[in-house]
Amino acid sequence: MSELIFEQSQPNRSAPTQMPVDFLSDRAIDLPESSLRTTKPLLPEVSELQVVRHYTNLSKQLFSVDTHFYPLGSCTMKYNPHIMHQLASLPGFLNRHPLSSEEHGQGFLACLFELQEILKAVTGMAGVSLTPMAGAQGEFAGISMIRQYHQSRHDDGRTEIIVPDAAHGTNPASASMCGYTIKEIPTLESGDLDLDALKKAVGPQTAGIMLTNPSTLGVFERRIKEVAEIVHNAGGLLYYDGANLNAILGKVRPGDMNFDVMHINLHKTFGTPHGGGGPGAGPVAVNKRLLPFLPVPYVEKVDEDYRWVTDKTATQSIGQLSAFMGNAGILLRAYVYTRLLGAEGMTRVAEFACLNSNYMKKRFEQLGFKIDLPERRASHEFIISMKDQADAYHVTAMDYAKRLLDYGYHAPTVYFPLIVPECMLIEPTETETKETLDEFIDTMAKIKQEAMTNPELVQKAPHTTSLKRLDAVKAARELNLVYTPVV
Amino acid sequence: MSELIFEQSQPNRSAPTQMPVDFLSDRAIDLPESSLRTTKPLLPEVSELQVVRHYTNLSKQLFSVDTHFYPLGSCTMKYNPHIMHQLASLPGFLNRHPLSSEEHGQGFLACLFELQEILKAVTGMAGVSLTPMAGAQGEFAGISMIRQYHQSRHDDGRTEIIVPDAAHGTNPASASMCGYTIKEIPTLESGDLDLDALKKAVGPQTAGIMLTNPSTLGVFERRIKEVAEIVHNAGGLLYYDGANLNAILGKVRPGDMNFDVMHINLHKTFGTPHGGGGPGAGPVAVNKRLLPFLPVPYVEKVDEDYRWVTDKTATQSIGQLSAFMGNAGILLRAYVYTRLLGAEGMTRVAEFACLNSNYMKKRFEQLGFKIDLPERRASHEFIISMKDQADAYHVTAMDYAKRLLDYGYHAPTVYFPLIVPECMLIEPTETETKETLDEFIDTMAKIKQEAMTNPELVQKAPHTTSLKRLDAVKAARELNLVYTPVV
Amino acid sequence: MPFIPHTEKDVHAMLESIGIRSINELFDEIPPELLIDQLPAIPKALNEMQIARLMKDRAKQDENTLCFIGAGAYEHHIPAAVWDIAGRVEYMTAYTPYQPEASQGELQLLYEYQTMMASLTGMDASNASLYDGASAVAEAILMAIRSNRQCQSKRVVIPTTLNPLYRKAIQAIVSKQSVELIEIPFDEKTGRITVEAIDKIVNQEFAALVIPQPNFFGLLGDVDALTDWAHQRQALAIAVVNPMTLALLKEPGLWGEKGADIACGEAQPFGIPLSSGGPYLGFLCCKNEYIRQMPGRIVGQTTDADGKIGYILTLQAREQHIRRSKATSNICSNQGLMAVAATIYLSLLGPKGLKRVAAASHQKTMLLAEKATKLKGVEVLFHGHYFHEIVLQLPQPAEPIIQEMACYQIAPGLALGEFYPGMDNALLVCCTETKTEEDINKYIECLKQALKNKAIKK
Amino acid sequence: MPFIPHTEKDVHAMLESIGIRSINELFDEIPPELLIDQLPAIPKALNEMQIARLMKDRAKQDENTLCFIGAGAYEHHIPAAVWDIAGRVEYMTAYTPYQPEASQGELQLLYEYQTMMASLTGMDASNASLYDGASAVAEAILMAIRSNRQCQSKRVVIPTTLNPLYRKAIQAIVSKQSVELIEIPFDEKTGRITVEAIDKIVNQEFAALVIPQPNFFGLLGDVDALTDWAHQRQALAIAVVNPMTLALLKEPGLWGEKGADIACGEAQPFGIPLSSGGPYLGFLCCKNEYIRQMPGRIVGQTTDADGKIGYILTLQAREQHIRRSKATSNICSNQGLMAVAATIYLSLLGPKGLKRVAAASHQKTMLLAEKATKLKGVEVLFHGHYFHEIVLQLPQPAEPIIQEMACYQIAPGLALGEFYPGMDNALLVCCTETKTEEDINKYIECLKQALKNKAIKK
Ligand SMILES: Cc1ncc(COP(=O)(O)O)c(C=O)c1O
Ligand SMILES: Cc1ncc(COP(=O)(O)O)c(C=O)c1O
Repeated sequence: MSELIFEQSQPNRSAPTQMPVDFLSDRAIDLPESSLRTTKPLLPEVSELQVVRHYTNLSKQLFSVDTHFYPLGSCTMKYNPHIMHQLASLPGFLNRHPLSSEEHGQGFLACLFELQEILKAVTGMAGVSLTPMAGAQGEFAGISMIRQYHQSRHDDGRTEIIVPDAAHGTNPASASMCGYTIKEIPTLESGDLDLDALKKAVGPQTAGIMLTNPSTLGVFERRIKEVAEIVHNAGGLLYYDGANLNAILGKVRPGDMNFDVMHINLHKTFGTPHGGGGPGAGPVAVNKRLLPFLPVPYVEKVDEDYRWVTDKTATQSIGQLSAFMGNAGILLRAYVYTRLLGAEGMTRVAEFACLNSNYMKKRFEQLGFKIDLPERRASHEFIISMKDQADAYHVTAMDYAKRLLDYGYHAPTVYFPLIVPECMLIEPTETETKETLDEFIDTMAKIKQEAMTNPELVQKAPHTTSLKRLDAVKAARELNLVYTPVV
Repeated sequence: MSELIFEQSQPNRSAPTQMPVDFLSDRAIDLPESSLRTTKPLLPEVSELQVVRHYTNLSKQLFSVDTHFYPLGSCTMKYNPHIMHQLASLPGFLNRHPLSSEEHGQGFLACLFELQEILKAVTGMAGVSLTPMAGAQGEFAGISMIRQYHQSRHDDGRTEIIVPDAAHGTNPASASMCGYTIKEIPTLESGDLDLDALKKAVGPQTAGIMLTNPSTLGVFERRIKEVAEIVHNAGGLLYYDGANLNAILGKVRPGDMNFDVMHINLHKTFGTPHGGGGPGAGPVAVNKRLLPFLPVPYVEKVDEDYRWVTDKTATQSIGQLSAFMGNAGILLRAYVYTRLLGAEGMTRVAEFACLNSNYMKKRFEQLGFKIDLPERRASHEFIISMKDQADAYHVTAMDYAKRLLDYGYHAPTVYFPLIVPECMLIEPTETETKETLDEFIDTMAKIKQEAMTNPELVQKAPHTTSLKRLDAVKAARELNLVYTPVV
Repeated sequence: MPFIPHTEKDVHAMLESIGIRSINELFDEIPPELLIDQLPAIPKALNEMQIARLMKDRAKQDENTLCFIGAGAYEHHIPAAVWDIAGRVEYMTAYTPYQPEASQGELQLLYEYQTMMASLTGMDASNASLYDGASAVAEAILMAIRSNRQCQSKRVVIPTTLNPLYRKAIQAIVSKQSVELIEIPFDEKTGRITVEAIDKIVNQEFAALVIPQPNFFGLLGDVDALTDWAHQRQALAIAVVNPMTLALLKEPGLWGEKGADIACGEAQPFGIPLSSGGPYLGFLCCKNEYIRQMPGRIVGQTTDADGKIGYILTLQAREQHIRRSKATSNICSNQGLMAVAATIYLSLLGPKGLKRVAAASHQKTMLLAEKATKLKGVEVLFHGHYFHEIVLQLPQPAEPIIQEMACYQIAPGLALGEFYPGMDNALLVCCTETKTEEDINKYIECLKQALKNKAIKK
Repeated sequence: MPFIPHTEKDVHAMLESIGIRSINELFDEIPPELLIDQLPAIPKALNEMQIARLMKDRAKQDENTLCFIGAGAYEHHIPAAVWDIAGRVEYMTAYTPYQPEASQGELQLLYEYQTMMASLTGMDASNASLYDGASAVAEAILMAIRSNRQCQSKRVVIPTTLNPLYRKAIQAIVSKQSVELIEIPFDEKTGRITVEAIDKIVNQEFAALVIPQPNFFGLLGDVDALTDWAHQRQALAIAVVNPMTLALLKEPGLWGEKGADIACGEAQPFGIPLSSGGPYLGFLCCKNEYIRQMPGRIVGQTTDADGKIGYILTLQAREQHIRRSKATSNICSNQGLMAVAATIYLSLLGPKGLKRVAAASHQKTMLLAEKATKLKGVEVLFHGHYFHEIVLQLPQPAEPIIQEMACYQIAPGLALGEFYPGMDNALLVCCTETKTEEDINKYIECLKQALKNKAIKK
């Protein structure tokens, strides 16, 4: 790896054009001695060129959508149109202070309002708040609303949230942050939820259930209406984890499936960039009965004016989840995306995401890979299990993942969902060409060949990246989280 | 190398968000059949993501200042501050039509006017026109002015331009484009011009002389005043090739050396980016007697207003060299640069460029490299000759150049100036750290070792780039300048 | 078909491979009565040129105000190189670095980020960022409760001088886990809380004390005494700091005898645009002993198979994808791209530059206050040491003055009446290094005019 | 010290290595009387924040006009991806690709550029770009003279319907080599030149005929006949084209019986901003037989030591660094970065998109003309087929109308009186795909108003 920026530091080197120059000389700093810092913080002392070269070169050690095919299941690494970034970066948007007046922000608020309306339309829900800053925070907001709902009805014994075993880790974790205990229910061989288990699980203690549909197994929960009935009859509410909304956009709406509340990962369905880990955004949508509880602020339109709704008027709101209004810049990007797609374009997201996925699934099947749930329709993603190969040649899903890097592909998601052994969750997305899929499929076939004839080659991968396989155990054991200068 | 974009093309694939949509359906195209195209041009039919990924990945196969140390002599690859690009790209500048009124452009014109003033100050000249679009065009403009000057005096027998043998190829070529014949004069062993030869060369046929000072050998022409006297006495004028102005900025001015006219390569002295071959910009500066001949347009200030001077008022001007006013965007960048540096900063350009260069020269000398003109002060650049190594181990300057690529350095200029055999012209620039220079020097020492112990390693370099050494002879012999699709 | 590369031929071939005749068949497992035909109420697609024009018009509506509001979001100069680099698609369009061998650039950068933040706060460790300042404080509170083994209580003490917007968010986030927030009112004279005062109010056991420095009014408090007091009461001290001020102010790790235990807040001032409130950059740092209770991504150094140094996400056993309902938090993403920008910003500024920015902001705020208080009836509300925000007490309500000054394209500050009953005349003003002496003079003149206009109209 | 990384320690160590005591000693070979102490009259250094503020203020002065001027520089929509990618520092801060192994990205891209330009013009080859359209035509003329072995003359025939700004630049560039330009006036009725007319005027030998299509008035001419005529007279035919129009119009390579010999012009419409006139993108394409007379960089395909395909600058023996005074031109740089942008633009648009842009521009210009000529006294000056520029004849001088319409933030076109004596009432108007129907209506309304205002004032 590259030298750290700290290792390039020299005392008294600097980038002078970045320094404020005026005022300083003639005015003293009038602060009490005891409150002042006496040590120099460990920031590098480098020139502007050094900074530029260092971080530009670091960027080159990164796979990304704009440079690589990145079929990371559940994460939906599709093309992020450049225009979104350009428009969200207009000075009128970038320089607006969050506490500026509503008048000084009608253009911005108009975008948010229209985005709310569009999200209502695609989810079939009655209200939307854009404020959650990620999917996980959307989940927290949603479960908070469920909680507030029960409380508002003085329905106090509901302490449990039901979660399928295939669920993403954020689901139980979010419910837990809302003070709920978690009841896990199993998935059937068919990929559907075990309804008998569900029936047994529900009761007066049930606050709600959290579901992704299509599930993290990449198949549609066919008896979703029964699920809703069972939970609703027990007095619980249904939470929809919108991570997979892109698979059904314009085809079927969570509201129509009788979900009560949901979040949307904007980066997954609406193509906002995910910035190497974030920022994302996780707007929540609710049906009528949860409307009063939406997190604030959100935008309303009064005559021709756009206004913030805050806890002043939304007195039953679960409150605000950030200092201001969430990841505004991401919301603007998503707004641009929705306008570029229009209604038809959204439906096509689902159609072509599923076309690409089912095509790959079929081809992998033909190549002898073990498909999870082969008899089911894949949604926008599908799973292959390397269990057979792990048993036969000691080549694991992780080995495949690393070997793919050698061939210039980012690896699919591995070992999630937890219930499928040695799994790879593959999500091609709708923006990739058939040629790209074919080349990826050919590469996987090649690796399969390698696994049989030269397993070590795969087990020791990657070979062409700047570093070989990294030692995760050592990292956790010999914790080294900050650089310490050698003196 | 990567697949060509054409090879990724599929009939009827496209990037629909880039297409105009309105109007088209309801209005016919009313143009005569005979004037219309009937063949489809060979443009790729690809998706936006394909375009983005292709050209983003191509960019990764390029060495550049922001990513590599790039000591390309004479080309001055120093840091190009990012702010220059950001400010030149403000919409008010980018969207202005060249034929917009002067009123709708006062901000822009103010920048140009001030840049003219600053360039006058640093060159010691009386007038500046910013319009030439590169150094070579600046030379053309300068020699044109010399020509026009002599013509205006009916001094018609002056048909020759004198050029030293060390000169850059553009010098004789530009003079030739102005209709002059070229007389080359030799350089002495000392690096200075052969004044006896010069004295013999001048005469009533002499229109002028073109000089770089410091010369392309990286040393200062010490008897410059004698040179000027000789040429002036013969009735000729002195042209200063400003490619090396960065070596003397704020230290000595071409005007004070008695040059009559000059160009400035903005990218070399004023840090504008050179874009993989251009655009550059080559403003010209002249002393009083050439003022009437300056190329148009340039900017004048009348009271508080900025106005274009065109051929309407500048009737003796050599005219205009481009459709509009030259590479405006580059001029804005250079303006920003000059303002960031201020007077002191400019002097430091020369000081630290020369410090870096002389430091390297000394260290190379100590390492046993053969320095050209070791007894002279280097200016901002210096030459080492690999002649001894070529003779002893058959390792040439070109082999060194290629081997440096393996170590992550762009090669210095090789085989220029033409008069030093097996030469490398090394220009570190003022923006590089001592550490970077030291590492480069160590690498050169290492290559020297390799040349002695394993010459093939160097002769066959590069080894780590995406391609091995390319066959230039084949390229010229089996000319293939455009892609032909396989059918 | 925007962003979809499929030609008709492709579609045909793919359907054939799958063995179906139309794309619609792919959805045949969905109960037919749930399928919809179209999305009503969604506007027709625009092309790039059209949306660009629309957005440019909208952005223009919001431009050109000279902004003196702070209150948790600060306008500092952002060097051009920051977003030129952070905006490179490699940083922008990558996901969380799950495959470290394909993500060393991001991981090394986050390790550098962690180092800088830990050093600025005087802590041992930092995570790789959280959503924003408010949620970071909420996470810090939950973390402190989990960490404090000496105390079973879920009570946390918070002064009302903590940003009121933060207090709202904290309430929304932590209350579901039956955390009790004990709010301590500030002294009306000094605008601060003192150990003596809280000691009287808080007589139950509590897990942690939150200490903002500077506080919401821009005032410096006696953080040493407060930290020591928390420790004496077996509670953890949570420092909430604007990290920009730490270029000048004592780092939380050195507060009092033992130092604060956790430091957190908003790192937006480090190269991140105001952008109507987000995306911003929550940070969270702590002493070694609490690392395993830290929420969020953490990057650690390790070696590769050849023994070369590299970086990787570590301590994942704390996180939701492994521990699920028992995780330290539900957080899954971070604000990676913002951390990239902040790291580049800090590298460009260096210790000296950062100090200058902090000092210039402080000095300019003082200058503004000095000039403002020369206007009739304008006073500094609380006496004490301000950093780069200050509370001006106007002779009349602040809100109408703000509206009036908007006509001159000036946002003069935040009216405190909305957050603190009875403080209708108080205006919280912030001045950063971006404001010139001319700007300040313009401010003063417009304020003078506005006071006059509004006084007349009354 | 802006952009200079040297610490005092560095300087000390380096001076010591060199064996001198001060930096000034480095300049001791310069005659002392020439040395200056300081640069008078240069303003004090600003920091980045200050210059940014200054430039933003200046740029703002120039914003927001709805522009209907063409005349050689065209406002088209530029997809965001174009400059996001072309602006990547790898493209921006590299030099000419002298080391091909370190520059394959640039070289391959230029090879793709050459392919696209050659195909659009219907030629065999393209160079890697020249400075701008005007200088490209000048180079084409010099190239044609060198190429035409059948004729010793340095005479070149140019119609006055070639952009008058181009004619000026050509004059300035080629005249030094005693090239004689024979200007052919256009027919006052049709705004074009005809074979019959020139055939009468030109009775000497000449090396080449320049054929603009569309011509400066936006009119299509009989390029087939003109090309054939040139060939009959043993002259080369030089096509000067707006390459955007070639999405619809016949490629020069197919003009007449044998096709034009050289095609050149301005490729600014391909993704390059107006930017007050530059940097733009001159292009130059030709038939195979003339390649060795082509000026400028040319990229060729070759193989590397392993036989893999790669790209390299080729035919360098034509160029100044080798041939020096005998070179095909003095040009040394090209407009590489602009070629990068154009190539990305063309890839994004593709054949279909480019055709649509051209068609929409044509249609909108026609619509504008249709509406404008409904105003009293406004007429289309020449009858014929216009592409996306058109000459409106106003009932009064155009210049005052332009000034009047500027008040409504509209630049309605170019007044032709400055370039063509007697055409004071003529306005050259351009409408591209960027203009909406609303824009056009606004134009018409403002034009109406301006005609009225100015008529009254007269
Ligand atoms: C199924 C599912 N649910 C929830 C989340 C959490 O979303 P976020 O990372 O935006 O918090 C993810 C993210 O990967 C997910 O895949
Ligand atoms: C000494 C010298 N003169 C002139 C030039 C020509 O400048 P340009 O490339 O801008 O035309 C160069 C460029 O490399 C040069 O080094």
